[in-house]
Amino acid sequence: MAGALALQSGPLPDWTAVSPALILALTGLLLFVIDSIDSDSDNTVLLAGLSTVGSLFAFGVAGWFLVEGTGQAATGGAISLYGDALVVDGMSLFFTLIFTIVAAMVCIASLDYVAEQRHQAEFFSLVLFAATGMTLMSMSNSLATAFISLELASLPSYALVAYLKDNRGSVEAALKYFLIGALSSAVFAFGISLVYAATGSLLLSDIASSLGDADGMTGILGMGVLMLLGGFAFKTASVPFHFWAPEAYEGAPAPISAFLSSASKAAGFAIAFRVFVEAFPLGQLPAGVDWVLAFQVLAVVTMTLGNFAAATQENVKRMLAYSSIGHAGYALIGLAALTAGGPNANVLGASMAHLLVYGFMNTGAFLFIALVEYWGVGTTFEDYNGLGARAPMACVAMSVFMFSLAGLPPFGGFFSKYVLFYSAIEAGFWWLAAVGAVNSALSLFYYSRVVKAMWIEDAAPTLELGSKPVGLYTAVIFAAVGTLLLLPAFQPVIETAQTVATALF
Amino acid sequence: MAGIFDFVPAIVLLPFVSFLVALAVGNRMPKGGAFAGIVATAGSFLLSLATFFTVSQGQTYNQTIYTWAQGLDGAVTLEFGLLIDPLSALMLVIVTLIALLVHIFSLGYMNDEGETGLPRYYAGLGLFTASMLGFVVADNLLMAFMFFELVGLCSYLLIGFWFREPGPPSAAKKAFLVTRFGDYFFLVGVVAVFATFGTAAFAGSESFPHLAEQALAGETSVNTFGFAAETWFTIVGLLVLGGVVGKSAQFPLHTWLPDAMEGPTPVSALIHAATMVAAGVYLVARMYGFYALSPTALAIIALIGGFTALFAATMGVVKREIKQVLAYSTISQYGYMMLGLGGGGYVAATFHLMTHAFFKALLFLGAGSVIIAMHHNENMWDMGGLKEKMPVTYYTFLSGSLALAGIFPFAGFWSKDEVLYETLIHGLGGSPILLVAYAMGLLAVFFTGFYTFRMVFLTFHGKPRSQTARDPHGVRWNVKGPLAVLGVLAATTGVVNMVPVEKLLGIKGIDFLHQWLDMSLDGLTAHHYAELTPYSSAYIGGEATTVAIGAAVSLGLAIAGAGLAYVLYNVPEPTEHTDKLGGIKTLLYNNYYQDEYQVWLANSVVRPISRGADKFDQGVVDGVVNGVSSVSLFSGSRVRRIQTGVVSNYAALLTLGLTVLLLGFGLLGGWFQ
Amino acid sequence: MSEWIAIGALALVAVGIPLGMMAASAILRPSVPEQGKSATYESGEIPTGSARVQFNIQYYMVALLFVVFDIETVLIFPWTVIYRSALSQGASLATVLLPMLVFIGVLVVGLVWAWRNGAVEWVKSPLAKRRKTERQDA
Amino acid sequence: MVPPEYYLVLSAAIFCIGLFGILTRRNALLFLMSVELMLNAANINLVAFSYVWGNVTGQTFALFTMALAAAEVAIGLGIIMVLYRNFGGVDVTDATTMRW
Repeated sequence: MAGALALQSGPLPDWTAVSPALILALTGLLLFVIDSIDSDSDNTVLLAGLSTVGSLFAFGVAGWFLVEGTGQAATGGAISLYGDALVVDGMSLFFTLIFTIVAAMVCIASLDYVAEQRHQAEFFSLVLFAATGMTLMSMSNSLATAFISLELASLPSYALVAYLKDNRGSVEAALKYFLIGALSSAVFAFGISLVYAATGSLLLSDIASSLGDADGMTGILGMGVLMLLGGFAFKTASVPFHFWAPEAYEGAPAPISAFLSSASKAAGFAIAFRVFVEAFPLGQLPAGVDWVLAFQVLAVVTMTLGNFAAATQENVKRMLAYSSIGHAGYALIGLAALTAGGPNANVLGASMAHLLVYGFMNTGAFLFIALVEYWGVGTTFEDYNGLGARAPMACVAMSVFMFSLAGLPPFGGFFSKYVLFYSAIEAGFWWLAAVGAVNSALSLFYYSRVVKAMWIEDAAPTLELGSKPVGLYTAVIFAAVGTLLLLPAFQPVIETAQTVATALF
Repeated sequence: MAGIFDFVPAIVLLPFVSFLVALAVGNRMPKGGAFAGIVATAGSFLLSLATFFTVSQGQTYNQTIYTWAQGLDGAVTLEFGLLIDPLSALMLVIVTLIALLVHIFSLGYMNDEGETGLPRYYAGLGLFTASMLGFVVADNLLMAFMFFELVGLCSYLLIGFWFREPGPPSAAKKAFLVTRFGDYFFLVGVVAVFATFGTAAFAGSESFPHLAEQALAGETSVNTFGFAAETWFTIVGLLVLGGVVGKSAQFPLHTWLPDAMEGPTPVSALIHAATMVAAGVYLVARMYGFYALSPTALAIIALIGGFTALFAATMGVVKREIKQVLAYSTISQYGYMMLGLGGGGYVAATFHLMTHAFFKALLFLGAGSVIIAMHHNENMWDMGGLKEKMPVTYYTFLSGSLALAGIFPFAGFWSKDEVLYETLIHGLGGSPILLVAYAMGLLAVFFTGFYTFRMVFLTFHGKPRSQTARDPHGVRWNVKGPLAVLGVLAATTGVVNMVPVEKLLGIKGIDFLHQWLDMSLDGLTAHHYAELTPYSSAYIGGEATTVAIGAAVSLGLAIAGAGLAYVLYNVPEPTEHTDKLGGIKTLLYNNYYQDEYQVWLANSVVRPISRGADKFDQGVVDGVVNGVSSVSLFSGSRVRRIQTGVVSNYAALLTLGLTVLLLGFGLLGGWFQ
Repeated sequence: MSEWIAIGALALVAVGIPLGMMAASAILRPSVPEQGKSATYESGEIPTGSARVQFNIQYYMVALLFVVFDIETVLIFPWTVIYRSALSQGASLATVLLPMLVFIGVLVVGLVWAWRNGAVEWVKSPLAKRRKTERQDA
Repeated sequence: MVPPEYYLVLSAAIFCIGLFGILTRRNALLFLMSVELMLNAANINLVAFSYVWGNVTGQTFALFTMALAAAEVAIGLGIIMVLYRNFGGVDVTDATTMRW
């Protein structure tokens, strides 16, 4: 490929473009080595610090690449590697930013959360391997790498959900997550095999070019496409593959819930965006393989189901789990509002920007739950009564997350949701935006319950909070600051997202 | 050139700084941060005055100051900017003046009464003022929306100030949710404006009202999503109107406002006179050039306004608590403003917005003074005879009441008369709907006069009916000062726009407000709006005759209402005529000069209407609002039952979902042929 | 019809030969039943208890490790197929060999880690066990 | 040679058998085996169409699928082990502490 890295110090070799993934994987291996050398060590600070530094380093490299225009039109277009199996372009780098920053926040927060547990090195290395898998997902340019990287992200996640192996909730969550995950990956693999049967290739670009020859195999191709969609729907927790999500998020250690609901979901979208846009471009599809319609159905059902179910929860963590399903529905608009020749890059870019903002606010919200779990306060809304007086700073941060998730104006979530709905209308899908707006109205109800409980209700007299854990606090405040900073910084974000999305079409 | 306009951001920022100060160090400051707020609002007031005078020299200002997001080709550009024209300059002065007076009054109402949590209170006031000012100077719809929302958030914080009591939190929640409900329509409207015009600016050649005008004239084309341009503009206008209806407490989203009386009284003054409720009407006035293009939207606005004016006025008649009466009067008065806007009376509505700001702030602060005196008992039936005990409050309150009732020559008379007059002549000019709205507005005048003076007489006249009323708590300068200022304003602001005098006596040039609003930027002038509106005028007899008849009728009705209240309630021992059926005999016995008609009116017409309105309000409107939420929650509780907890069921449902998708798309796409 | 006959014949023969052998031995051998002959074969040990015993957890650990590492070798297979032809077509030794070395290296790190953490010890040493319980008590 | 449709029918049948197993079995191990069956249905397609299309992509990918299936089983057995320890059995319908 001619697309060499244009850096000040001269071009780097092409293979360095995957260095964010390499850094994550090497850090994970390094943790294994450390654990092999000193398998009884419980030096949490070293382990958490190392993994945070690794994630941030990967974040920095990805950000640097993005700013320098690596893999973008300005420097010669996307960089393809390993026989086109991987591709590094603006979109993959953008998503890498989401994964790495979420991973960094989760690692910092886990400093306090896993301090009492055994097998700490494994915890952090699994997080890093999962992040590696997600990064590779965003770079996959072939259904083979898509499947492998998806599994690479999923397998550590199963183990992480089961991390508290003496806790029934954690084990049950892992069981459900794993069983539904295994079923979904089988469906996904079968879908790949059907697409291969219809087109004779696994490379996205080759699939696109042989779509026209697939006469007589339309049914096979259509089934394959829908089954692929199922695999991505599992990763993004979209209906009807969402069933694992409420339990997995509720039962898993809270930092892991944060990781799964933010980064893992974004990864599912990253790969779905690329696969559907590159391999099954609108306008070249044989009649009868209308995946846009499928995504419209899923988007509407997903956001409605998520929000309605969230409205009646008593458990805050489970409420957030359902709200996370609802947000998957919003992000699905990015694929549901595409038309041949429409303003597709704007729609897709808006969805990407929403996922970035969501990465901050949702991670923060789950980490706040981790903080509450750390204090041993209960899980229901009532148990949150009066927390605002005891831990004002964290509760201010939580209020920011809640209002931002609901899409109230002075916060980052407002802009991303606004631009998302706006772009949907721009593409002519005003009814998608309308359903989204109605659901947002409903979501305000349950998000404000948390805020009300924290600030307005009186605390139970027995409410006693323990110490203020440094790591969790750092991560929560960082996420809050990020959510707020994304308001003034929204312009470059949306601009970047829409520019890199343009390259896909 | 560092003109005064460079200081406009400071008008907004000063109260914001006071918010920060009260929040951060309010605990350590004397009076809980009150002085910071007073200094800040005084500064804003002075700057606003300076701005006002600069504008009166004929200068205007329309500048983008910050770009949030520079969209790519065809994408959205989000900006912050300032638009200072006569309308916003006028509003700035009103808001800052009232905010200043409310801050001073709060010293008496909150500090002297030994409330706790004062830093929170003053922080809320500061942020509230800042958001409202930001809303006023906004140069585009998106910025306006953001500050609009902030205003809503602050009202939530302030109404729920006494959150340890049961009432205020739920009232705050209701206010927040009901206005949010309207705001979602508004948000969709904002998005629609962007989608249609690609801009949301209020003023300039690239503004959306201007583009809409050109589109209708066929000079440019915009994306109207397949609708006829006028239909689409009407839809967009009505969507934005959703937010207005919520914030300005118009039917059917008015239910939050009476509940919001649970907040501290100065907050009520601020909300109802100058900020939150005014925001809705101000928004319509701000983008009047857009609404003027759509006859349907105008007619709906007028009808909503007229109906709300009448509806709320009838309900004010049966309320027992002084603040409840004021709450319904607020709803009713904002109905007049909507009526004015819908009826093509842009200047009239702005005029009423201004006079109402003064006399309603006055009435609320007066009520606050009474409430202090009554040791926070708000029931009018426990008052009476306060006239002698608190003369300053009485006379200022009387001034405000005369203005509210629309009695010549107080401020309210001029503005309400002009609203009705504009509606009348445009209605006569071939818009029968406006005549309906006019009739409702006219009828409301009577009720307004009645409940206003019922309130005055019950509170201040007669004999004290409780121990606290016999020995009221005194109030200090910080209560009397704001009352005096507003009392004078309520009596005299009518002079800025004495159109009837001009028309009747032929003195040219005393319609100052008309001239003032004509000095705006191109396309935002009152004359331009008059040209845009689809109305033509017709008169009964001649222009002067119509003016005279209109003024005479409305004044007559107001005096009739006030008179009825006088005979019913200005007695040493008033009884609850409207609430007690057996009161008829006593009434006749004690007031023998009262004829059958008055009794019939008081007991057979007023009461059923009021009761009916009240019942409709609580039964149907609340019912619909509650119904929607319970249906959502109920379906939510059904939906979550899908999640049975048994993983085999999940697998089965997942398979089912996939099968449905496969079958559906297979049949749709003809895979099985 | 044509090319499948061979396969059918092969299947027939494959089933026929063992059946024939068993039949032949059943006819030829003398039948002297006794208890020792019908007992379960346990490498000369006398079987005690039921077959449904709970195995040591280490048994499963090793089984898991075996499954994983055994299957990883499948991935070496495609590499071996192209190794020689790639070299003969002029690819450098580094390009061809290095990726596999990296792959094996990663597996080695995993194996070393598993070893160090006691996953492949058939029986846990008493010392390690004691250390573990001490840590749990602490 | 055998027409490609036959492979599709065979693989679809195996896939459905696996799916049937998942829907009817409550034992976690049988659940896992059924998933393996479904993955192998995909492998049949991949290998068969690798032959049909005349490239080795499908065959190579089938090897990867097997490796991943093994890794999945390893994780799955680990989870089933802790399930047994916490819930005293390997019945997947026992673990229902979280629902709705």
